[in-house]
Amino acid sequence: MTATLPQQTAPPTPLGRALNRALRDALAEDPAVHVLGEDVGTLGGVFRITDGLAAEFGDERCTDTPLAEAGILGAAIGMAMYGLRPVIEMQFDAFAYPSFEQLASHAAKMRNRTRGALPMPLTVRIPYGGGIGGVEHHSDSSEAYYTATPGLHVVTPSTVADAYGLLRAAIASDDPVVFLEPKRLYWSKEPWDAESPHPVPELGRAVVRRPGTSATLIGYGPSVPVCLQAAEAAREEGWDLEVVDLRSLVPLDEETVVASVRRTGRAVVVHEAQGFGGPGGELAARLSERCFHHLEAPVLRVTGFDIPYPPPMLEQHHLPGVDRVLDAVARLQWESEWTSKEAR
Amino acid sequence: MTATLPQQTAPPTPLGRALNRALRDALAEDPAVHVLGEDVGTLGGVFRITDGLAAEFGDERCTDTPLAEAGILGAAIGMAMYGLRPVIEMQFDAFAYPSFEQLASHAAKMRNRTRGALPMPLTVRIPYGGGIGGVEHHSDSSEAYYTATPGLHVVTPSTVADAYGLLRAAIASDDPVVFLEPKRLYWSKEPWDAESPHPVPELGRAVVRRPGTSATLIGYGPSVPVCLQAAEAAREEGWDLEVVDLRSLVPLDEETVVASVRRTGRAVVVHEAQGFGGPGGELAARLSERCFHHLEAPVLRVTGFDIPYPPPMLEQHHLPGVDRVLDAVARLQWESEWTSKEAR
Amino acid sequence: MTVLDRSGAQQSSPHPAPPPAWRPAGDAASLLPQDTPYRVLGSEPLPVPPALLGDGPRPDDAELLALHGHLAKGRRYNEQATALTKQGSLAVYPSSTGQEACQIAAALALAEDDWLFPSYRDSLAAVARGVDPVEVLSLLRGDWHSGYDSRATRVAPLSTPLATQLPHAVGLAHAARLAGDELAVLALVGDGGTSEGDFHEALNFAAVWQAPVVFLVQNNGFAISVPLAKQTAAPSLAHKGVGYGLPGVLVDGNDAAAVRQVLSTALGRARSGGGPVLVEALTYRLEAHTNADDATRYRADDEVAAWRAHDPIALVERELTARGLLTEAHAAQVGAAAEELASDLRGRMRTEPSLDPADLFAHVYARPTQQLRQQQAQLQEELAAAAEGGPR
Amino acid sequence: MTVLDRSGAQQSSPHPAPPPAWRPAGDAASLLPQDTPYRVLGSEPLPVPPALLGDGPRPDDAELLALHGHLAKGRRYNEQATALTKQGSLAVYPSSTGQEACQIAAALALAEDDWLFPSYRDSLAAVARGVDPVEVLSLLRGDWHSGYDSRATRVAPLSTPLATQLPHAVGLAHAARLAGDELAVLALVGDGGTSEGDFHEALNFAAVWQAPVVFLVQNNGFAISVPLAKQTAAPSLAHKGVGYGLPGVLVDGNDAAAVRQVLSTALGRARSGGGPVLVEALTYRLEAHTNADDATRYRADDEVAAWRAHDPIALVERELTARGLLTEAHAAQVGAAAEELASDLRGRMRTEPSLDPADLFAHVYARPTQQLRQQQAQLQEELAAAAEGGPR
Ligand SMILES: Cc1ncc(C[n+]2csc(CCOP(=O)(O)OP(=O)(O)O)c2C)c(N)n1
Ligand SMILES: Cc1ncc(C[n+]2csc(CCOP(=O)(O)OP(=O)(O)O)c2C)c(N)n1
Ligand SMILES: [Mg+2]
Ligand SMILES: [Mg+2]
Repeated sequence: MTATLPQQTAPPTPLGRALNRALRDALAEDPAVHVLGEDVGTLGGVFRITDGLAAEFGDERCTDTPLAEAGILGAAIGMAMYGLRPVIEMQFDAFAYPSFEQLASHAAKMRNRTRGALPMPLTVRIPYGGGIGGVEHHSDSSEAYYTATPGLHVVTPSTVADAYGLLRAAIASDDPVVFLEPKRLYWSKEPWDAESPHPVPELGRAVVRRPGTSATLIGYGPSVPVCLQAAEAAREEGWDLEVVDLRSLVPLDEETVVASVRRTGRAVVVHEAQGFGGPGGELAARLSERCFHHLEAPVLRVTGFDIPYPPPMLEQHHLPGVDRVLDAVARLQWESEWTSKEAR
Repeated sequence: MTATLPQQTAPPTPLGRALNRALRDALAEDPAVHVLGEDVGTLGGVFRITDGLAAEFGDERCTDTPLAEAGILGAAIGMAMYGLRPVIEMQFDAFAYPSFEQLASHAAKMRNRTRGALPMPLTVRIPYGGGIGGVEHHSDSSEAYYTATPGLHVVTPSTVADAYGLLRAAIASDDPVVFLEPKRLYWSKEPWDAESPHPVPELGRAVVRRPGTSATLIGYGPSVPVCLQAAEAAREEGWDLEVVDLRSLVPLDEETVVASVRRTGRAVVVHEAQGFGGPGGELAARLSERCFHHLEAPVLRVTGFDIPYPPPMLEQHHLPGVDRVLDAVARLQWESEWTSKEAR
Repeated sequence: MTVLDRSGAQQSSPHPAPPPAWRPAGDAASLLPQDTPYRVLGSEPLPVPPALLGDGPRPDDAELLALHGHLAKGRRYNEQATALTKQGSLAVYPSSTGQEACQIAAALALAEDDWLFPSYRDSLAAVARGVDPVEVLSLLRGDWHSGYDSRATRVAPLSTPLATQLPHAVGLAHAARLAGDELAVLALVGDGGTSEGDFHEALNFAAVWQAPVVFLVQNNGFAISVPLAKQTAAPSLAHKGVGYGLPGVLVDGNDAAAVRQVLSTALGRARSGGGPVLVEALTYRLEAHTNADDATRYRADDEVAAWRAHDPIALVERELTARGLLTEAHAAQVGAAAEELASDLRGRMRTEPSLDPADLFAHVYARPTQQLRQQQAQLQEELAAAAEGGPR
Repeated sequence: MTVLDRSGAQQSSPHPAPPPAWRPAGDAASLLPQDTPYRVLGSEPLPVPPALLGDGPRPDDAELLALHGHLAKGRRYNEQATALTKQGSLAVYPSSTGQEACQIAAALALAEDDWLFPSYRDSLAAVARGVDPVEVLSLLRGDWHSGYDSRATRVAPLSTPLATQLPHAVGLAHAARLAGDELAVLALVGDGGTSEGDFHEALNFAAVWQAPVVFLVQNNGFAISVPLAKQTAAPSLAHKGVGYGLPGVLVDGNDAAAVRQVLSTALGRARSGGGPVLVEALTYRLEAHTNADDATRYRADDEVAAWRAHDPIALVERELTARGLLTEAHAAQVGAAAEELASDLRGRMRTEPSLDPADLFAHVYARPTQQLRQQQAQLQEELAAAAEGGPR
């Protein structure tokens, strides 16, 4: 490991670049890996995540498909049936919907239907979420559809290192992974050296991004930086917040989250997706059950409103930001609110 | 109202028949109502819910479409744009998935996108759930996909009278309603007179099906009879259980549920859909938050497992039945389990 | 014999009849497109008109002059919108420069009561139809999703999810036919969009229902970076018509007079009960996919240059010149009108739109749910607190 | 001129060149189906073979005798399976009685390494291919979703969601081509299934990728109750091929020899790099949609009778009779083989399958999640408690 540069001195690298590197390394290491999608070849994808791959590996390893998402996923399923390991790109969150039947009825179920004879080692990369001023249908947080579909893994990175590591792990997985890329983090940079070897984490492990004692903030993908900023700001108010990055919604690392919340006694779940029916409900329900006797206050959620994603000029009102997270933290019954019980 | 027969002396009528009657009355009363779907005309639908409608109202009011669900819903959206009130039938739960993009990106959003200029008064009828020995793709409980989509109403009846009333209310709604028909209740009968006038309830109101004091069972659609049976069986064990039938998942009648749980202090949510990411999580999260100081025990969930719907010969293991509900009730910390807190 | 006895099949004549003809009748040949795209501009021998057209008259002088004015305004609109992206008043603009002939012809071919179903690239068609350009640009400006009243203008919202507007167009056309209203619907889609399942389902429904709808494929050779050869192996996209039992027509999409004539005929036919038509217009997007795109990554300059030589405005101007109609006076008048549109647009886009965050909750349902009312109240509190100075 | 100057377009010759030919080349005429379905059985003048076939030889005696045996077994299998639904050992059975020619020909046309992608009605094709009938019936019996090993048999799971198997077939064929493996894929779909978007997307991908896949549409005139005329207005479903740039072939689907010949040729062509083909076989479902359906609600007896006269087995037997081959000995042997299949099936379907509820959790992921392990433990406890007597 002498060749490994210390990450501190590594060059600032955008998250999108780490994803690109993960695809490149996967293509180089395993001939079964194939990248498919709209504009992924010559153009390198509208976000340039597949930049250079067609040039390096040829059109047959990185293929521009016709414009038909069900066809792309359906064909990828067939390729996986023949032993390949397809990685497909959906251009934006809402444009994955045409492939929903292929995802829910086939990708998610093929292993199960065939008692393991036809595993589905495929990765569906979906740029998701808002905050980039995108017009309608370009900013959906669609994770609830996928977490409600047994048979799928649902993974989303929040750091440059995880972008690389989790994507490699997703591609290496023998099960279908919906890999949600927080598009507004594509350009966010961290010191990271593309050339040195990088660890590939196990899927399904949350990580404590910031230890704390007062309460636990739980986020994933684009909400993790928000949680970290909120935790920073909360120090002024005397709160020492722990921040857990889920990294994977399915499988869910319950133990890490439960342990944190049992320790702090208070929790706020943060995500961009609509609150109603969003992943925060599942988390809050599980935590409320498993930490029942440890909770000093109800588990709160800070999420997008229950509305279609708004137009760019209004999105700042919709997105859960630092202030809203701090407001929620303030509502975690810090003093004896027990007395005001009947007032609720 | 002299013509109204007392419902007690009314003939036993299957739920499917009440749905049929609701469609018939809606077609008769409002020329804007059109029924569309696969096999809904001459055949009267594979469950015979549209039986006789094409004969009575003609092919143009009750239309056999080509076999293409996105096309059906997409065309219905266009018809609604012109002022019609389409009611479409999806043949089975999983066969609605091809229309998912039309539902999520258009039906649910058209009013919003156009600031109200193009409302979507359309009803999507979907037979859902298991328990009828159906082969794969014929028994999905897909409600989580719809409840996670702002802009849709999600409604499901559990009684014959509600089948009629809620379907009429759905058709009369100026917003898109996903109307989930519990297919294993199609043949369940109650005294109900098709010929007498019937009330059309407001959408979004839960109803207490059985008052009780010990704990609240919360169900919807096919799980309501299970809850009622469980409540009956629980009397032997000395529990007096309240049963709430949600009837509508969106809008959710929080007040009725919260009031009940604050009163009883204990709650179990029951549904057939997979637990993870299912509607039970949303309910449990909301109840845990809003009834925090009233709860004697965590809100528990009794649901389908987190697996693709199993083959007919194994479905009895998957479906939440009376025993599983009673087991959950028994786990509601009836004695001082407070002491065993650390053991958890 | 053993098997047949058991299956109960009847013994029949040694000369079996062919299976009963339950297939829908139809003359396949008449549904196929011509070999060469239809054109009317230019003086060389013109291609044979599609069967559908009959002997359409060549455009008269007045029509040509009008087309020229519209095209010039259209080009100017595209340029102005692109310029607005550079100044930051538009988030993004997918230009139809090079495709103005299709856009203008589409708008002009529509009758008062007809509906237009545009895709995201077709804002010019909506503007040419008479919709306020500022309202049309709402989507791309980001103040709301669809800025004009679709019912009043009979222009459906610009559709971003590709091909999804096509079944809507069919449903609306079908509803109008059921109501006995004499109107037709024009639905626009790109070459890439024809690969989507919704394209297929829409054309099939249209043909089975004989809905009064005309589909115009603007085949500009690219879906963002993906060239037509990776999109389809068909002899032409118009060849897809026969598979649904509707006529396919191929037209030079840069020849505004030809597109106009084909669309007018097809829409007229649809309006009077003749059923749907698929029109493929061969054209080219001269600019990048949007201002954010870099077209040099996927296409060569000489291809673009070849198409510049076939510019839709050049085609009309050449014909006008041949007829001696391209006078200084006309040119000045056309230029002034175009400039007026641009400056009006520029001016009105300069003022910030006034937005009400309460709108976020107002149009989700006919009546906001209890949950939405709470969320709206929460936002109002936040805004009030912020207004009172200081965050939180 | 003003406008052009501004737009930067070049002034060009008065005889403009047509737009550059970036459209994929292709000879449309050769992709169109024949006017009459291809047939080889029967003594009247036979229709012209499709271009694809060339001068295929008529089937020899041995082939005809073999086909007859397969058809008879197939019919018997269908009857037996339907009988099993009445006895309750099968939940439901969608019979292919009347369509055996397609089913058998499909199975026989496949080479060892080829793959078959059947729809839910095509269990007979899987059986004829050699898959254990009891395993094939797992889905319909309800003990598991797919009962046979798809990799070992190269038969994909029977697909219930219509047309969804078609893109899988294309993807697999494409993967095989990339690997340099010489095999072809046969994908089956019904007339109703052709209306789905997945049909469209699959054919398009196949054509663009030149994947070695043959699509066989068994057009039996109905999608449950919906007749073809409400499904499509196309002259024929085979006419859809040209819209993708692949040849469409029309064949009498009750003529086993003809279907076999068409499929063998098309698969051979695909295997050797010739690209995909769309075959439409005209046939008829003589029984109801499934045992649970009541076909009298939507079709007249005389239509069924007319098709019984065109029974696939009758067609072969007529030819055998004409050739003097339908001997008592042959008939007895064929009957015995069919009976053997049926009685084996009956016998083995009598024993209840042994099911392990742990399987519910074993095949959701490669490794069960923590949550699934807990759920499995819960179920095991429940089962153990129940086994110890008494509920709860
Ligand atoms: C369903 C869907 N998938 C993907 C996209 C992303 N996208 C936007 S434009 C475009 C290319 C469209 O090409 P074409 O249909 O030829 O229209 P053009 O841009 O040439 O006008 C793509 C892939 C989308 N908008 N909708
Ligand atoms: C996506 C989807 N929609 C609806 C159904 C329900 N369904 C099962 S069979 C059938 C009719 C199929 O007709 P066709 O494709 O002609 O095949 P056939 O039954 O005639 O063999 C329908 C509508 C389904 N299985 N899948
Ligand atoms: Mg294009
Ligand atoms: Mg059929």
